[in-house]
Amino acid sequence: MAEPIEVLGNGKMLSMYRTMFMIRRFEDRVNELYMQGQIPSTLHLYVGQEAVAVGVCANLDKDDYITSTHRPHGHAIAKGVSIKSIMAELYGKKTGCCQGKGGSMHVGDIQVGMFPAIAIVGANIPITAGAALACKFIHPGKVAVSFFGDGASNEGAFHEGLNMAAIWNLPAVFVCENNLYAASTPFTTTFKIKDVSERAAAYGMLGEIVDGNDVIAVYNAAKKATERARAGQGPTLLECKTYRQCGHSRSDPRGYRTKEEEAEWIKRDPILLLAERLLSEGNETSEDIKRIEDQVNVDIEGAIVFAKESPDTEPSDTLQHVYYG
Amino acid sequence: MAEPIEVLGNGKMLSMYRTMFMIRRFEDRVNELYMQGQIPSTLHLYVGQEAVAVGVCANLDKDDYITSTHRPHGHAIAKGVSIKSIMAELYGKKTGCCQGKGGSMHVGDIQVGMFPAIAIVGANIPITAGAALACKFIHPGKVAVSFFGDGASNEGAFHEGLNMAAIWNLPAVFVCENNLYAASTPFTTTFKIKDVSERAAAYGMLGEIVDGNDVIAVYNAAKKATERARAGQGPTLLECKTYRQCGHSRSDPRGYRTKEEEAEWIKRDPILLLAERLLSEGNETSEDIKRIEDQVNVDIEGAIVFAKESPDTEPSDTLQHVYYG
Amino acid sequence: MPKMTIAEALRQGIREEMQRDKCVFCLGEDIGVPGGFGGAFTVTLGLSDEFGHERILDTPISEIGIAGVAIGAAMAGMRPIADVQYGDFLFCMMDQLANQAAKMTYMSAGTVKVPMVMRAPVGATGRGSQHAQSLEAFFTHIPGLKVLAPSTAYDAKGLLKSAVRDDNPVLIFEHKLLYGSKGGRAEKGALSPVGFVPEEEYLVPIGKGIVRREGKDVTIVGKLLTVYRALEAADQLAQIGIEAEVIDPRTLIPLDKELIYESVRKTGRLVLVEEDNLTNGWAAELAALAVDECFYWLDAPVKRVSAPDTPVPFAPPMEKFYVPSVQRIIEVVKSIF
Amino acid sequence: MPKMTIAEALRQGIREEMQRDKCVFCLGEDIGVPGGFGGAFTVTLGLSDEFGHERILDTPISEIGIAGVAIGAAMAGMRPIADVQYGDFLFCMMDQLANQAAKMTYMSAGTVKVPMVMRAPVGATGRGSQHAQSLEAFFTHIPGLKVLAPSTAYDAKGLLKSAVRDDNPVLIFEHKLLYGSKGGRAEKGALSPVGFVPEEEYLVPIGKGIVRREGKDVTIVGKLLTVYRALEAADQLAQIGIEAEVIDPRTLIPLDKELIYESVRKTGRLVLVEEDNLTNGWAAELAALAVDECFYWLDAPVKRVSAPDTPVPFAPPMEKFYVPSVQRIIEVVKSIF
Ligand SMILES: Cc1ncc(C[n+]2csc(CCOP(=O)(O)OP(=O)(O)O)c2C)c(N)n1
Ligand SMILES: Cc1ncc(C[n+]2csc(CCOP(=O)(O)OP(=O)(O)O)c2C)c(N)n1
Ligand SMILES: [Mg+2]
Ligand SMILES: [Mg+2]
Repeated sequence: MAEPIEVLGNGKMLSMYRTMFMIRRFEDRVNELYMQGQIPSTLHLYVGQEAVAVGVCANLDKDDYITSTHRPHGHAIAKGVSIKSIMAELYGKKTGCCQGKGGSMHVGDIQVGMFPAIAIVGANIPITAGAALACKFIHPGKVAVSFFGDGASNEGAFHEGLNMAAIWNLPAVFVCENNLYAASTPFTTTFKIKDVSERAAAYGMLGEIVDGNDVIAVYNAAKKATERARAGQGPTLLECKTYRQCGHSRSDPRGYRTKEEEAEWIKRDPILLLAERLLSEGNETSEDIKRIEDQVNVDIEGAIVFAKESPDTEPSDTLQHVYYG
Repeated sequence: MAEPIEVLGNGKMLSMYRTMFMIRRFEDRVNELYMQGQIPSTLHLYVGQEAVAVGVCANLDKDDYITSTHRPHGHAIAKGVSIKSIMAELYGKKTGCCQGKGGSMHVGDIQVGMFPAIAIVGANIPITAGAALACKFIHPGKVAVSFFGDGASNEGAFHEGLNMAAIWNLPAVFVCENNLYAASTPFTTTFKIKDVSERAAAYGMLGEIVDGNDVIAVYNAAKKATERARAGQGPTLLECKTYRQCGHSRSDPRGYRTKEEEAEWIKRDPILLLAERLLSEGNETSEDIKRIEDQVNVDIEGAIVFAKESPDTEPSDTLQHVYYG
Repeated sequence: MPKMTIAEALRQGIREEMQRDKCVFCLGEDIGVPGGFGGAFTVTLGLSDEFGHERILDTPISEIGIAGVAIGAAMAGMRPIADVQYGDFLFCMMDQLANQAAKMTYMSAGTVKVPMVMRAPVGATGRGSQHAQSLEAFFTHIPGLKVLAPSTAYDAKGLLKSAVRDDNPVLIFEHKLLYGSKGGRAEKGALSPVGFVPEEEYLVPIGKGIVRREGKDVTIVGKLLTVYRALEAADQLAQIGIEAEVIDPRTLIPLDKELIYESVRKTGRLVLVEEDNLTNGWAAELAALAVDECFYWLDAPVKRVSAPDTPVPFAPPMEKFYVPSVQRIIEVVKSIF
Repeated sequence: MPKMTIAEALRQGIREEMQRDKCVFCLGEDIGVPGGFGGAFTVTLGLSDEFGHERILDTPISEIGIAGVAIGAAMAGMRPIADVQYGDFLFCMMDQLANQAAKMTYMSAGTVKVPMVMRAPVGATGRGSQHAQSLEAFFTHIPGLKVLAPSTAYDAKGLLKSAVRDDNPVLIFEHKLLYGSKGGRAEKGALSPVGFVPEEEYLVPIGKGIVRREGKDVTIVGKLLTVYRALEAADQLAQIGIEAEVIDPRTLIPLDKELIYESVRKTGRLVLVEEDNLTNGWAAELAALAVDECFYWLDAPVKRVSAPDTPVPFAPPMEKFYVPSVQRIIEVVKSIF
C-alpha cells in the first residue's frame, strides 16, 4: 500500500515527522503537567495514534473542515491549531483556543477549519456530513473529514451520518481510528465483525483499511479518499488500525489489556517507524532528525510558558458567548 | 425458495389464507368506516402486505413476542389480538385492546405477546433486542420478532439494536417489510444499496431476502429464522419485498408513484397468489375458499357492531394508568 | 393584502428567504418528493418545483442525521431550515440539539455560529401519545437555543424570516390545529386562523410579545392554540364583568418578560394556559418569574391551566379532557376572584 | 453499622437486589470489563466477578440501544439496571425514555409494565459543557417516569432498592462530587459524604422527602450537591440569627409536596437551590407550586439560586461561578429579610 518514500519527497516526510513528534511531545508534557496538578480536568491522550491525524491532515488545507472527538489534541495540532492556544485551553486560560470555555475535549479553531471537538461519541459524524453538504453547495473542491473511534461506529449517529453522506455523494472522509478499545472495552466485545470498514457496504460507500501506524500508508490512503471527495466521487470510510499506547483517560492503569500486547504495538510505534524510514530510504541523518526534535521541544516549552503566564478567565466570562454576536 | 405446498399441508395453508383475508377485509372495512367519519384519527393500512405478518406469525405462539409500528393492524391480527378489541380501539372505545388509550398506532395485547405498537419509526427495534435478551435469560426457546419498514432501517435505533442482537446472539428475528416507499419517499431516494438485507453483514448477522407477497416463501424463511433463534443460533434480518397497495395514511392520493407500478403489484396480490395455489396445487375448491371468506366477513361485521355498541371512554379515564398498578 | 393560513404564510416566508439568500435550504422527510405531501402539513408543498431537490432536500428517516447535517451545514456557512414531521420526534435528535447546536457557539467562545432553524408541529390531534406532545418546555430549558411559537399567519411569516436570519439555532413550534393545511392534510377540529399577510418583506422581531386583548382584572398568558382558548374565555368572562388581558408571548426564548410583568402589576392576577403537562411545564417558569418579580403586586395565587400529568390519550373524550378548554380557563379565573 | 460512600452504598444495593432476584441485571458501558473501571464512577466495580458477564452486561457505545434493550427486557419480565457514564448522554436515548419507557404502561391501559432503572451521574466537575449537565428537569416533565435524587449513602442504597422493585421506569440521578469514588476515579474537589449504611435489608420509600435541618425563618430546598451547600449556608445564617429549614426532597417525582408546603407555611419564605440552568429548571416548578398552594402564607418573593442560563464552562473560575455557592445562597436569603 505504501508508495516508495521518494514519491512523497523528504520535505513532506520531515514535516510529517515534525508534526507527529510535536503531538507526542505535547501529550507527554501535558500528561506530566496534569500529574503535577498544573492542568485541571481530565485528559484523553493521543499517544500512539499520531500517524492517523498527521497522515490524513497532510492532505487538507485551512479551509477543509475536520470534526474531532474527546481525544482531539492530535487532530488539532495536525490541522494547524496553534499549540500555544491548545496548551492555554488545557490550562483554562483566556488565551486558549476556546478562551477557557471548552477545555481539552472541545479544542478547535474555525480559522483553520476545525470545529470545536465534540465529546459525545459519534455525534460529530452527521455534523461532518453537514459540513460536507455545505462544501458541495458553496465551497466546491473542499472536503469535510471526521475523526472518530471504533466505539463510535456503534452509535446511531454513525449509521445516519454515513448513509446521508453516501446517498448524497458528499465530499466527506470518515476516518475511523480503530485502536482496539472503546475506553476499557475490547473491540471484540461489541463487534461481531472483524473490521469497522465492513460497515461501509451497508451504505454503498467505499470502505478501506490501512495500517494506522504507518504514516505514509495513511497519507496515501487519505490522499485517494480526499481526491475522490474533491472530485465529486463521494465519501469513503477509512479505517486506520492503530493503538492507544497510553490510558484511556486520566490515570488509567489499563488492567483490561496485557503488557505483552502493549509491547507489541510500542515496537511498531508510528514515530519510530517513520524515523527508521527517513534514515534508511530517506537517507536523512540522525542529526537532521535531532534538529527537528530540538526545535519542537523549544516550541512546546514555549507554549507551556505562554499558557502558564496567560491570564485566568474571569468568573463573569461565564455569561458571554451563549449566543452568537 | 417456496417448498411444495404439500409439505405444509392444506390445513396450515387455509388457516393462513383465512388470516390474510381477515386482515384485508378488516382494513377495507376500516377504511370505509374512516371515510364515513365513524372512525377518528388517522390510519396506516396494511393492504397488500398481509403475507408478511401472516407468514411470519404462523411460526410464533402466544408467548413469543412481537413489536410493531405505525402500521400495526395486520401484525396484531396475525399475532392473535382479537379483531373485536382492535376494532373497538380504533373507535376509541373502552373495550379496545388499549381501552382507548392507544389508538390505531399503538394496538397490542400482551396476553398474546404483542407489546403496544410503537409509532416512532425504528424505536421498536432495540426494544425487540431487549425482549429477546429476556427470552434468553428467562424464557428459553422463545423468540422476539420485530416488524418494521424499509424507511426504519435508516434510523440509528436500527443500527444499535441489530448490533446488540448480533453480538449477544439473541433469539430475535428482524423482519423488514420493504414496500419500496417510506411514506412518499421512494426507496432509491434514501438508499444507495439495493437491498436492506445487505446491512446485516455490518453486524455479522445473517441477512435474507424473500418474496413478501408469497406467504409460503415468507413462512419458510421465517421458519428457518425462528428455528435458528430458538436453537440459540442467533438473530436474522429478514427482508420481505412487498408493496403497500393503499395510501400511506388517511387520504393519500399516492401521486408519488405510478398507476402502472401499482397495477403490476396488484397483479401479484398475496391473497390472490395463495388462492391460486390452493386451487391448483392444494386442489381446494372455490367453494371451500368462499366458505372461509364468508365466515371472516361475519366475524368482522360482528367486530364492527361490537365496537359501535361498546361504551365510550370517560374523560376522567385520562388520569388512569400513568403508572403501573 | 392577501389573506393566508399559517401553512401558507410559512411557505411564503421560506420562499422569500430562499430567493433572497442562496445559502438557505430546507431538509426533512417527505418535504419535496414529486407528487408527495410537501411535508406532513403541506408547508413546503410546491417548493421543490421552484427551487429544485438540492435545496428542498428529502432526507431518510434519520432525525439524528437531519439535525446533525443542519448543524454541520450551518457551521460551514449555510442557513438550513430543517423540520420534523411531528414535534415528538425531536426527542430522537435531542443530543444534536441540546449538546451540539446549543453549545457550539459557547464552547468556541463565540467564534463558531450555528444559524439553523428547526420547525416542529405540536399539539394533540387524535393521533395518540407519540404524535401529540408539546415540547416547548424541554427547549426553553436549553441555553443557546431560541424558541418561537407563532400563533398567527402574520407572526408565522415574520418570525420565520427573522429565525432564518438569526445567527443562532432557532426552534419554531407550530400547532397542528392552527396550520390551516388543506385537502387530504387538513386536520379535524382545526381552528386554522386566516389573517392578512403582506406579500412584501417584513420581519417580526424575536423577543417581542403582544397583548391580544386588553383588560384590567386578570392577566392570561397562552401560547399557540391556548391563545385562542384564552381569548374565547376572556370574551365570556367579560360578560360576567371580569376584564381579562390576554398576552401572546410569540417568542418563548428570549421572553418578553417586561410585557408580562407590566400586565401582572396592573391586574394583580395571573393565569397561565398551556397545552402541556403541568409539572415543569413552561407555565411553571412564568409562575416562578411572577412570584419573584411581581410578588408585591399579586392579589391572588398564580394559577396554571395545563394538561394533566399524563401522556396524551387517544380517544376523543379523553383527549378533549386533556387539552385545556375554554371552560376550564373560565373556572380557574373565577376561582381567584 | 459500616460507613460507606454513595458509590459503595449503590454497589451494595445492586448486589443485594441481584442476589434477591435473578431477573435483576445491569447493563452499560465499561461496567464489567475485567481489569476495567466498574463504570465511570466505580459503582459496579467487582460485580462481574460475583455475578458474571451475562448479568453485568458490557454494552457497545449505543445509548439508544441500552435504553431500548432495558425497556424490552423489562416488558418481557426482567428488571434491568441500566446506566449512562454521564447524565449528558441521556439526550442520546431521549426518545426511548420519553416516548417509549414513559408511555408503554399508559398506551396499554396498564397491562404492560416497564420495571427498569436508569442511573445517571450529573454535575459540573471540570469536564466542560458535555460532561457536566444536571438533567433532572427534563425528566420531571415526563409523566410515566419516576425521578430520584439521593444525596446520602443511606438514601442511595435504600432508594436504589426501592427503584429496582418498582414496576415503573425510574431514573436515579447521582452527583459526581458525592460518589466518593476512589483511586484513579476519584473526583477533585469532591464532597464524598460517608454515612452509616445498614448491611441488612432496608428500603427508603419513593416519594418521601426529609428535613435535613429544622428552622423557623426560611425554607431552603436543595437537591443532590446543593443540599450540602444549603446546609452550610444555613449554619452561617444561624450566626446572624436566621434559622433556615433545609429540605432534601430525595424524590423529585413523585414529590413530597406536603413536606415542602408545611415548611413554607411555617416559615413564610422559600429559597430554591439547584445546580441547573435557571429558566424552566426544577426550581421553577417548586416556585409555581408554592405561589399556588402557599400564596397566603408567603411573606416574601420566592427566590431561586440556580446556575445561570449558560452551558457549563470549562475553566475553574467560571465553573465555580456557574455552580450555586454557599455565598450566593446566603446573599439571596438575606435579600428577602
Ligand atoms: C454518547 C457517548 N457515550 C459514552 C461516552 C463516554 N465515553 C467517552 S470516550 C468513550 C470510548 C470511546 O471509544 P472510541 O470511540 O473507540 O474512541 P477512543 O476513546 O478509543 O479514541 C466513551 C464510552 C461519550 N463520551 N459519549
Ligand atoms: C422517528 C420518526 N420519524 C418520522 C416519522 C413519521 N413517519 C411515520 S411512518 C413514516 C414512513 C415509514 O416508512 P417505512 O419505515 O418504510 O414504513 P411503511 O410506512 O412503509 O410501512 C414516517 C416518516 C415517525 N413516525 N417516526
Ligand atoms: Mg477506540
Ligand atoms: Mg416502507
